Amino acid sequence: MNKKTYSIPIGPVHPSLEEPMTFNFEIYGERIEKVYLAPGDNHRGIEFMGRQRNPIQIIYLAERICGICSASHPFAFCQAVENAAGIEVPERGQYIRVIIAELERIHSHILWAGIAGHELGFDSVLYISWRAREEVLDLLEYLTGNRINYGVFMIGGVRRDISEEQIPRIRKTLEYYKDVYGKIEDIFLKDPTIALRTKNVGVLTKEDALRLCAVGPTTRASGIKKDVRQDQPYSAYADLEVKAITPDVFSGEINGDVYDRIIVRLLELVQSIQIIEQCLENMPSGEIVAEKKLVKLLNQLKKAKGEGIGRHEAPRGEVFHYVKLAEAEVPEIWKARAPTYNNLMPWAPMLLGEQIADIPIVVASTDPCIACMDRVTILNKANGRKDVLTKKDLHELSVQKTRRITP
Amino acid sequence: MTSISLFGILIKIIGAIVIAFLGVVIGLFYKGIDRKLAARMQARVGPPIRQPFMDFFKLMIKENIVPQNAVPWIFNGAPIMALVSSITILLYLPVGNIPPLLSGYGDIVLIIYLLTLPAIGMVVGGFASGSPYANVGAQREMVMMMSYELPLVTAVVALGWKLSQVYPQLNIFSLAVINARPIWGLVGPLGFIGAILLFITLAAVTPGELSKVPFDAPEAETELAGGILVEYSGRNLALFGLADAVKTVVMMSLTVALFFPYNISHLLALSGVFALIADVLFFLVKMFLVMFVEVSFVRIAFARLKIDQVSFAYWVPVAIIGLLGLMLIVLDTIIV
Amino acid sequence: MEYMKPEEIIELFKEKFNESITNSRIEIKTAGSKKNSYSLIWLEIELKVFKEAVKLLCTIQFPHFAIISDNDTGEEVKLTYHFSLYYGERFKEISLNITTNLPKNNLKMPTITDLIPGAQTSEREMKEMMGITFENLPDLPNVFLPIDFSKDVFPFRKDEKGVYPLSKNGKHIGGNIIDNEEEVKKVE
Amino acid sequence: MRLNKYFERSLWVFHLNTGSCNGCDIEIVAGLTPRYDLERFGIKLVGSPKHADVLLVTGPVTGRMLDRVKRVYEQTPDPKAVIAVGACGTSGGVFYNSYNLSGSIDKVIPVDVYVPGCPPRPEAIINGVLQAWIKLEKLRESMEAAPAR
Repeated sequence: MNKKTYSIPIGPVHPSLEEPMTFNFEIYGERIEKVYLAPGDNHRGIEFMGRQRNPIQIIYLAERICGICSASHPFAFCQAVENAAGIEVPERGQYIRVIIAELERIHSHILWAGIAGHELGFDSVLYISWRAREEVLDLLEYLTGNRINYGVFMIGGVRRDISEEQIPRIRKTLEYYKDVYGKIEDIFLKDPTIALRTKNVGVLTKEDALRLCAVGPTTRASGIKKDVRQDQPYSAYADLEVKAITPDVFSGEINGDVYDRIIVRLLELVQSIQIIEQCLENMPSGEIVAEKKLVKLLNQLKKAKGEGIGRHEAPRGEVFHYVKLAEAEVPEIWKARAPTYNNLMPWAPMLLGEQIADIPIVVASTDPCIACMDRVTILNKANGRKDVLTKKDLHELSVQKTRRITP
Repeated sequence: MTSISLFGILIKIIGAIVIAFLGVVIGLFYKGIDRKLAARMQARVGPPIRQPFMDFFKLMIKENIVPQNAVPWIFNGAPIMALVSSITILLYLPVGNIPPLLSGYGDIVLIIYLLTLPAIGMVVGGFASGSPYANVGAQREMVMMMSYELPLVTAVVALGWKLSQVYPQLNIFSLAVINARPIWGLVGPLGFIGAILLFITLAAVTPGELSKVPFDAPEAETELAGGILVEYSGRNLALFGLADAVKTVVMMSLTVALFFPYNISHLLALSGVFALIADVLFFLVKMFLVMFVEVSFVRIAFARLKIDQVSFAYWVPVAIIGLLGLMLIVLDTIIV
Repeated sequence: MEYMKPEEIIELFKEKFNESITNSRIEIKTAGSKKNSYSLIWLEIELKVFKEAVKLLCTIQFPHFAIISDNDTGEEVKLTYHFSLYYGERFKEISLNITTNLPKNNLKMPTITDLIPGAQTSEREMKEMMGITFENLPDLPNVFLPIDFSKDVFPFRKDEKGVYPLSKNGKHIGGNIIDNEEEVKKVE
Repeated sequence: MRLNKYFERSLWVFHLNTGSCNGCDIEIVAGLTPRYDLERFGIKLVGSPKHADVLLVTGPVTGRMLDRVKRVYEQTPDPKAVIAVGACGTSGGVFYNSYNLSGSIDKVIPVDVYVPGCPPRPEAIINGVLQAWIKLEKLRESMEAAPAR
């Protein structure tokens, strides 16, 4: 029988994707027969830009690789530069880094929970979990000054200290999440419709996860106990007990389906709370940054020679940065690898044989971050012209805009 | 029905216009209440109750875009068909003590047929718009239609059959007749359980008929970007919105007429105009309660089902519940 | 399970490929207030044994492949493959970075996707960005660049095939943010 | 075509990401959630540009998105307003010296309201959306002033 398939494009502009990304599916009835992935709608050429800027400028560029992982990329990047230049981070700085990173994980996982609910058509979950998310954003704003893009990381440490007066506020938030966690678990793991939509959907086997180099909760849900915080502890994680979480802790079995990915993320929420508590208890005193004066730091980096890698377990998986300094103002090489870059390939085995209705939740279950992944260069060859915005133009434009806004 | 005078026709026309207007207004009003309630249950403030009216007026002045590869007359005709057919059903539905305007010209079987028309309008519009999303949405809508028809008919037929057993002389499928004789009073304990099961069946069909979560696969926003409606804009979208609002009224009044046709006027010892007003108000309250249970609450408490899960749900559990209800009512009648 | 020490891994590689390993170094990093440590291995090997080396790596334990990083040094292109070995236990993971040099006039690499399928995205990226031909890699459309992108321009290259900004010799000037057209002309 | 006063209370928003870092995008979604609740102003996020009155565009325009932005703008029925959200949308932000981006959104489609910030707070975005009707209001006034067709 000759099966008549038709193709359906999803993206780049699609309501289930917050970000542009193109999929092409060959559909037979409602079943997916073939998947074509065409990422690249979100390229900004960040690595290329980074190779023309000095390391401190790159921190802010790295922060804007992705607005959700805005602590992860600077974390990994700073580590890479520190490793390359041989800078030692003060202990207190390491602890503050971990606290910020774990607060980000809380915010990111709750955000993901809401998005997953939304993809399932369960908007109440979106509203309730995002209401809970506001609490940690408030705390991050209190600690760093911004809800997103914290700007806390600096090569050699952090820019802002956590004072004694701020600690009760952190503890209050942690207590709040301990209360709320029960509710979120109740919604996700006990609701029959969510179970119906997520169990045995988008299965990724252990072999596929290994072979396709999946990272983060995606790979842990398939039963691979892989977590950079556990395998190669960096920063203050070296002092803390962190164990990779697999879904068998909760349900006693590993299926590698969407449901398992939900379990892993929810359990990591609890883990993050515990890590922050440990950090608060053991926080050493002292300096927060190795070199306070930025000019001096820049000079030091200009003279440095060497290469280093920085790895951080972001909410979505391992972030990997490689930096090579070669006694110049700008790094010779800056390479950034976001978790979604590796979690891209596993989509094909996950999606094959599923239905159209499963696409959003399966794609969302890896918590994709296209902005992270598509950071590489793109060249706009329209008319063969290269558009460069000059600083002067920019200034003029902004002046015009201001005039236009104020009546 | 026998003598058709010019005056009678005039009255009917005026009545139809009034009912259509009221149906639209009440429908939009209930939509507003529904959105407000849902927002409240989701810990939000929610839009003002008059929001659907404002949305409607706004959409009416928006540009109406007909896609390049659409069939224009079908594309533009589909929303009108959906709206007109849902208003037509309204004319067959009794409100409180007032018999339906077209009482005698058709019965509940006709209503069941008419109920499919708005859905068919949407399917036609979806196919005519020539977008792959709308296509998938239209296919899903057809699957849905085929799925919920059996339980819907089961629920209605069971009631009609019971009436025919008790009152063999009456036109048992006339809604006016059903409306005047509540099912709960006619059955024994076994039949009572059966009637409850039938009510559950109808309650399960309602969200499907109205394309609301968990049965909103045809319009799934996160999957199909609005599904059938993806290519519609401006006036056509507004008309579909109206059709949806009117359909809500239709399904609610159908449920009320079939299962809760009680009136309040004789309890309050009212008569004349006051009785009429009290009954109509009571009817609206009943509709509101039914809507709250069947639409608003269900909408916020469930995730969307996949289309195969939807048709499974309708063909197996819901249909079984419906048939069980039918059997219980039959048993009840035979034993008694 | 048996965990090999970093020295043992380097020994293993040296035993098999002896002279082909041009450079090797172990880095020990400490972290936290307890100063626990983990190790990294940097290897530089010749192109001809590269595929064999990855095969050998796969026999130790299935490695996790992170990314290929590129470095255009002028005459040759340095490619660094970043792997990590061992997972599941604290401080046991070893980061393994294997560098190999490709001559500019013959940019050909053996693919490792038959061993590690997850490397496909990264190899395709290198193909687009550096213009490296991967043997036996299926010819798939661009991952990152637009499909109608010029086939002669490779954004990460620092020679005449790279992109803006360039100096008059077609050499990358990097580091300078060029503000307007005049300045670009001045440099050229 | 005449505008009526219901417009300002019923703005339907379509969100378009043209290469943003996600920061603005999640803040837009955060605007929907109980703390900010866009819906109480009648603002609704819709899934198709055909349904929208307002386009919320985030991010610098990448090469591949260039055509899509224009197409989405054309698909949106009149009258419409465009809001550029975030620093990259208004000027290019940190991505200033990138040759590969088309720069700010106003180089591609006409923009009516700019919401600065990296990312702007949800309050700012809501304010931006509500400002959009000022443009539409002006349109209405000019129409009323003109003789009826």
